[in-house]
Amino acid sequence: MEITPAHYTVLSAALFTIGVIGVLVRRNIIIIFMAIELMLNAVNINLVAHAQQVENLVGQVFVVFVIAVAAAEAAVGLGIILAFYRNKETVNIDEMNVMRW
Amino acid sequence: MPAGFSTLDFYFILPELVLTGGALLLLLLSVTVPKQDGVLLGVTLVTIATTLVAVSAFAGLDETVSRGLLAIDGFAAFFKVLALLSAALTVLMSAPYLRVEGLKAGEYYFLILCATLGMMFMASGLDLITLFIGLETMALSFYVLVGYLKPNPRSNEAAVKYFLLGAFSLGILLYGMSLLYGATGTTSLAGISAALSGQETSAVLVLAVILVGAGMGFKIAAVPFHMWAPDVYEGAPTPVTAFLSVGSKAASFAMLLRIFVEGLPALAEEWKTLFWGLAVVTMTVGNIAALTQSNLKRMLAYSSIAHAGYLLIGVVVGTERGVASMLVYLGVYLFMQLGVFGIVTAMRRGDIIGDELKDLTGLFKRSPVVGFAMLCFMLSLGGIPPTAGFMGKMWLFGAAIDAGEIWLVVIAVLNSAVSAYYYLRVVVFMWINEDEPAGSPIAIGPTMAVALGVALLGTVVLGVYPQALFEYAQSAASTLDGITSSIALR
Amino acid sequence: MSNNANFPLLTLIMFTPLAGAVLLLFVNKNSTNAIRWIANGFAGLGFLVSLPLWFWLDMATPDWQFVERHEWIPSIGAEYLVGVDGFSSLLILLATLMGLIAILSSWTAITTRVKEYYIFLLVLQTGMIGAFVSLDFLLFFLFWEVMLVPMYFLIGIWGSANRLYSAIKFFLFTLVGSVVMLLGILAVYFYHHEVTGIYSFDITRFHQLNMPFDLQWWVFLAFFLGFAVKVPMFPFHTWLPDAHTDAPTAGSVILAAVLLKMGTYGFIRFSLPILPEATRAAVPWVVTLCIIGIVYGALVAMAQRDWKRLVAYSSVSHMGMVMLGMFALNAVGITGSIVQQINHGISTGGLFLLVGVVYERRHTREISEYGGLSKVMPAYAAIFLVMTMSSIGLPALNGFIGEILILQGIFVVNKIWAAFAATGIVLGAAYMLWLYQRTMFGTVDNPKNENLPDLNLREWATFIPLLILAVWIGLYPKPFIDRLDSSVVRVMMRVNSADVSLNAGAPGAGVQSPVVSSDLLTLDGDTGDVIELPVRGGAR
Amino acid sequence: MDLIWLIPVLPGIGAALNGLLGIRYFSKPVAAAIACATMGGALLLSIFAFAQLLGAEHREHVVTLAHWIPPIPLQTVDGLGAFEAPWAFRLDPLSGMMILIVSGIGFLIHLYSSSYMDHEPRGGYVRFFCYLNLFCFFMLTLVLGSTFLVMFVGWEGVGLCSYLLIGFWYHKKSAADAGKKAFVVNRVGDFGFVLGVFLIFFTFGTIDFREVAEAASQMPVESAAFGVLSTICLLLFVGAVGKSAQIPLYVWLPDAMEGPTPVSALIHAATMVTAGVYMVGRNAVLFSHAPMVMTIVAVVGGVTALMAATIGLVQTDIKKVLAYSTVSQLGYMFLATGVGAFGAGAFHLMTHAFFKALLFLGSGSVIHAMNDEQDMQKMGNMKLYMPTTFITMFVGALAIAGVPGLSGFFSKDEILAKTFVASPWLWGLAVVTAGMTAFYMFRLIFMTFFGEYRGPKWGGDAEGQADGDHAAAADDHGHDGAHVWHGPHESPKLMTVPLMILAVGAAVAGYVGIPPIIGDFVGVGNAIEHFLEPSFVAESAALAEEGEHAVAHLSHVVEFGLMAFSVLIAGLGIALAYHLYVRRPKRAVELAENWAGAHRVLTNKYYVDEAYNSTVIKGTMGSARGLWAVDRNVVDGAVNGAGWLTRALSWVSHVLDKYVVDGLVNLAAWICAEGSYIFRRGQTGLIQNYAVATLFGVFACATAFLVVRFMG
Repeated sequence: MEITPAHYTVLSAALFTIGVIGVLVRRNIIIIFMAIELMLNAVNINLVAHAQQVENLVGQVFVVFVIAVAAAEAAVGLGIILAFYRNKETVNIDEMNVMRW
Repeated sequence: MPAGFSTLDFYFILPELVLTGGALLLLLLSVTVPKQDGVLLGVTLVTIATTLVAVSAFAGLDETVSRGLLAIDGFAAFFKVLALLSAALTVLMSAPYLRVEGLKAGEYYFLILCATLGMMFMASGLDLITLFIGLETMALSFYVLVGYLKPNPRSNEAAVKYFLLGAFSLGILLYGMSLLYGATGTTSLAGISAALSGQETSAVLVLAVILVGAGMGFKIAAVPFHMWAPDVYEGAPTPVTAFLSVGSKAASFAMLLRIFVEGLPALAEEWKTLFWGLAVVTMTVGNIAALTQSNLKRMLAYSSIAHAGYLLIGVVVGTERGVASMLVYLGVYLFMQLGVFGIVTAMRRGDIIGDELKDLTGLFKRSPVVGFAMLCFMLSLGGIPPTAGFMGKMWLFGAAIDAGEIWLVVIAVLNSAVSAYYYLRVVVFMWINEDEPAGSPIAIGPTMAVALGVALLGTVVLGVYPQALFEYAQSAASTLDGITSSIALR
Repeated sequence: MSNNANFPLLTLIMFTPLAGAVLLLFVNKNSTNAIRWIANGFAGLGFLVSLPLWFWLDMATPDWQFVERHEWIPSIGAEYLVGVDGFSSLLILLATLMGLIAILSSWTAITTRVKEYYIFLLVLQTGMIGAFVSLDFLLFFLFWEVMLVPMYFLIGIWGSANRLYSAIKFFLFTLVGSVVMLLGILAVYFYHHEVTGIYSFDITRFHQLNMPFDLQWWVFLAFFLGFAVKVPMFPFHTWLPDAHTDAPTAGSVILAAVLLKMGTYGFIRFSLPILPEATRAAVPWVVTLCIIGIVYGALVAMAQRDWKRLVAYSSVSHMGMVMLGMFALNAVGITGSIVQQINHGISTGGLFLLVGVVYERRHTREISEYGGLSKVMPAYAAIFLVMTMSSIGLPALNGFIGEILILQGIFVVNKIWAAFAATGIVLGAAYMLWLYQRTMFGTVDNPKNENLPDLNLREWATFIPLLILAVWIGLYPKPFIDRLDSSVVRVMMRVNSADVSLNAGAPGAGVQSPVVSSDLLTLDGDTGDVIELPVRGGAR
Repeated sequence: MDLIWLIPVLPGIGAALNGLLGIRYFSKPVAAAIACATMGGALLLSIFAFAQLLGAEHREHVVTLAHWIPPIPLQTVDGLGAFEAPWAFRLDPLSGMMILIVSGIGFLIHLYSSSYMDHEPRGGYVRFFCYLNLFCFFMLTLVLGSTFLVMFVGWEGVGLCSYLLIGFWYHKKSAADAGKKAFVVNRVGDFGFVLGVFLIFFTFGTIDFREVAEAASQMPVESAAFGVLSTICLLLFVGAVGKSAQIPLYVWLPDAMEGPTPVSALIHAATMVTAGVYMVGRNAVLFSHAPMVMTIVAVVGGVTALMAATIGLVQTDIKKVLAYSTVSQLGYMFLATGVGAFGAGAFHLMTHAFFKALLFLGSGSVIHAMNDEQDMQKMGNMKLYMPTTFITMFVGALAIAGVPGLSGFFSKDEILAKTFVASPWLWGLAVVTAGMTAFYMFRLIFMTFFGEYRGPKWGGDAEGQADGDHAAAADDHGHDGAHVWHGPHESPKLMTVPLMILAVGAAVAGYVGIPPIIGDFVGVGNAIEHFLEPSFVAESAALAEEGEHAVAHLSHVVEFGLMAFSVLIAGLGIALAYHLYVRRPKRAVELAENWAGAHRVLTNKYYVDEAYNSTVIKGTMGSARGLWAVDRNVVDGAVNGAGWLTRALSWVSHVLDKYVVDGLVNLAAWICAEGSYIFRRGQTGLIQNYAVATLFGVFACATAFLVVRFMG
């Protein structure tokens, strides 16, 4: 069976869904963040596959930017999570509801 | 499209360069010259002012530069001015706040300038990649700014929420963008527009529209993507909330308009329907939820959600008049929203957080001028003449009527009537409740005075004589590509 | 254009009170007497500068007078366009007079936050006058809404027990009506642009517009909501009793005498001439509401135990009468309607003042708390009698002129309507006389009433103008009716041109006349209606 | 004659002077002098004007002072007309007669009052004269008005004055109530009147009496169909019924006796209540074109006459008897106009004005003498104490009873004769009434002036002074305990002189209208009817009708028979009264006991007041309260229209009422607030819930698109 861009798209969709589900069901902030990274990577796969399909490199360029931004995001995000952890001594997302209603 | 970059491209991004330079200088100064908050403030303001001058130097241009990545047009210029103005006012009202909270000023101003930089790119980006980069530049800065009160658990929590949900929505947005790229083979808005014209709408494209819409909806805090807003607004340092609710919202609307109006005119029917629904639920939920809030910042968050709903009317209309009216509204919104947050910021003094409604009790008695200013801002937010908010709303609703969106606008006016209730509640606390207020009187420092003065002036003057803004917005809107000049009545 | 001298009279009238308010800003809030003198002075000045409207008004011309036109927001075609005709000049005079009386009546009644109080009253005054002089629809709307805020504060800060509730109710009710009305305004605006290519809020242009019926109908509904809430017509009246009951005396007086007239003014100035077909189509509905309002207001008034609330419900009844005359759509009805607006201002304003006098002395409005006041306050009782009689339309007093014209006007349209409306005469007498009996007659049962002082000089001063007007209009209303001629003809030309021929060639006939034909536009293709572009929109 | 406008204006000036300055500054004599002087002036002017009118060739004179309501275009049946109302006054025979009556009797009553009201405190005294003058101003305006609207000014104005004067002793609840009742009942009549005026304008395009009459005379007589003229007349008649206290609106008049007696004499006997008759006469042309309405008028008049007379039979309050007598006599006048005898009606109006004013003033004199006692059961043998009053009142009673030679005889006989021609049935009613009239009038005379004195003791007698409510009532009237009553006494000259003048009038006034049967013998025609004739016909028709006039006359034999019969009946009435109240007083009590049911019904005035109270008034107040409840709860609550159930519940429950109801507005607000709480609850603070919301949004949008795209 030939692996076509369509297959990658399906893979990407699956990965994205896994990421989304991860975000929704996990309790640990770090893991949720990882799930978000999964979503971003699903996007990357999609972009690369489409780049292949439409025969230009824009998609791949986009991927580079997404990766870079994801890295920056990780840096900022982990910093924020760290600050949170320092105050609350927890990274459990259920305990993060001081502000509501 | 020129084959490569040229020095000319750098010339056109001069304002952004100035801003970046200023930001870097600030960072440098904050390390080398400690305890010089005044200097830092000065540098920030000068940077913003210089950028503003640079931006206005390009006013009137309508150029596509950097191989089609950036537009130097009136539309971009308008949003850049908005971003810079809101940054400047935020900075002005931040100065005393930082002192009270004991926060480091250098990084703070730096982050503000970075966010502003992102906003400027969001305003002029013509390519999904540019827009994405601009968006992230802004968002990353805000993640940090929201959590800038490091010892404060609320601030922490707000930052985490904003960050996680922001990243989550970014994923959705990017997924939508990738679908768009897949369907058209390009990330350039003009290219997408060209590729889609005449093409049958496919399910994938609809999905892409929905995902991109959802991603942008998150940024502008449209229901049901708004859930972060109240929490984040409440937890973030007040000036940051102000900046977030004005600058970020305006820039996101700029990006939204770029993507949908310039990039996806072929799918106009789909996204107009989408935003129609979003507009209705956004303003309704925003207003109704705001009715019973007792925390001022939280109430303003819902009010800001509701305003996003009104602004979406302009998107739904999608005509030049619609866009122009949005720009007017955003311009007006800047003054009144920043003004309100300025006052809430000023309420933070000594041991008093000052963001509860009851903290406003007797405000008018304590300091009549602030009370009067707050009255003006509240009336303006409620859209009651002779304040700027009325002119903004009037013109926004007018555009919708012109486009035949009668039901949308009926819902909107009813909403705006409902909103008057909670804005007046603030007024009741300030003006009518006679109980003796607690705490020390409000001291308005010089920078805060300037910020509030500008906001008040803008709110009142634009309410009585909005001609300049109308004209400016009109000309800015007309430079947006792919805009239709008018839709026949009915 | 007559009276179009270079002197900006209307602007002066409009902004004199505002100038007073601004001046008051700089007065120390503790020097209350200075504040009172300044406020009264500016109110008096405001009345004085408005007097030229009476003496200089040219009754012979159909044109707008004292017109001032300046650019305002050219990009949307909004202008600072003010001007008056007989109708609005009378309402302005009423507003300046009642404003003066209201301010004068507050001298001792208001002791807290005096400065703010007078500032709000003066700002309110500017808002009211502004709405009456605006010939630009947007400008009108601006003033229309501006009035809400000071009134809100007047009720909310200086009102009685339930003041916050009443204030917000007043505010929201009116706001809902007016925002919907704004939509109607915008619809007309865009339609005007569509057929003429000109962006303008100039109502003299709108008065020449022939809109398709469907659009007219929707716009009519939008206008109706805005104006009917203000009038207030049944069933939009529920804010009124609350607002009146809880407002301070001056607030009630202004509310009854002037603010309610905004609604009827709006109908006559905007709804009727801009939307003639829809108006004609709406007549049965509106009249039904009017009649219900007349009877209903009177009956509900009868059941009241609160003095002010009773008068408030009588307002509902009277304003129903005013609306009824208007929707007779003939000259007599509309003239009567306008005259009755003035009359209602005088008599109901007077009645609220009267309630205020005893309220200030006794701090209660319960009717049962009073009784036998004739004995302790004979002068008060006498004035109350005159106002009561004026209110129930006793001939030779002002109320009669309005009522008889209105009823005669509606009678020729439909006899049954007139018969139903005329029951208001009987009921009006019943509840007012009963009120009079319960408060003025009988023995002084309540010891607290035994030593009430009669009217003092200042209070006399507030009533004398009203008494004079009541008798003047009752005996010789000609000067008032004469200056309404051109206003009425202007409306009639649009809604019922068959009934104006008597005056053709005389005042107002010119309204219809020459128009340019070079730009004849056909609308809607299928209807083939021709719109005539205004050459002189009356006020060039 | 151009100065006729001064006739009403003079008393108006008097009222203004007394009202504006007098209450504060004038002493009693000054106020009375001003009032009497202005009335005297009006009387002189009236006499002068009347004399000129007699001498004039054309007996109609209109004076237009100014525009009142300037012309305004208005659609009428005949196309576009103009609604206008000038301040115009008309002097013609009818109004000439009326101004004489009004200013003449008015003047006398002013004089009388200056003494009668003397025990009022100064403020009240001046106020009284102010009102009295004001009344005369309006009454003269009414009769002189040349258009319906000017007449209406007077019409409503006299109503107001009646209200004020009935309620003059406002501290008495009954007085205040009676005043209000009079006004409101009159307003019911006015309701008809104004509608009639509207219809008149709509039909004729004018509201000027003469023009309307001319136009109406050109229209066919509506004997077959109930057309527009009939409608007009019916509506006008509703107004007349209210003003002139006919069935079913007569209830206010007996209550109006709460006012001071001069007021009763002037307003509720001589002048105001006859305004209805005057108005019908004024519109004789209209009415004669509407025979069906004429029938109604006649029947209403006849039935009222009888019914009021029956009630009058048993009343013991001296003024109530006179009040019902007035209602009854007014019924007579309507009967006359109803059968087309406008002249006879007006004639009776005039004679009635004399004798009824006389009787009222006489009764006032008695009441005055009895220290404000009005119950005839507590009087008796008063002829001993006050001979002048007795003699004058006796003359009045003879006149009203229709004893030949006195005024009432002529006018009543005229009416009876004309009625007989029209309908023997009505004639029967009228004759029975005449008998009753004679009976109750002499019952009054006998109970008051004859027999034993049954009143309270007087002098230094403390018991007499402290005698129950009577003394209290006296105090109420402003005696303040300082005034000590010295027993019944003749009234002062200022009171008796008017009585004498009126007695002369009551005796001789009838000679202006000698019936042809007698007149033919002595060679004198019926002067007054001939004189008034021009007022009752259209100018164009006046000449034409000259000839056919005699046709309606009866043969002399029949007429003489009728006359004799009515005199006989009257005599029987008097005799019966003498029998029951002088010779065998116990018999009257026995009769009342034997016929207890009927007696109770009559003393309670057929329970009409009670019926009105339980229907009209209760109904109105009930609906008023109900509507208010509706207003508080429903309309207010119905803004969103969703509150029916809530409202029903809250009706039952005050608690619910507080929180849910005050209406729909609050309901809407409540819904918003609840919605607000719901939305707030959604804001759980948990990130994942927020993410779910986001996803939900995406899916919702996608689903919506899918549905629209693939299903739709």
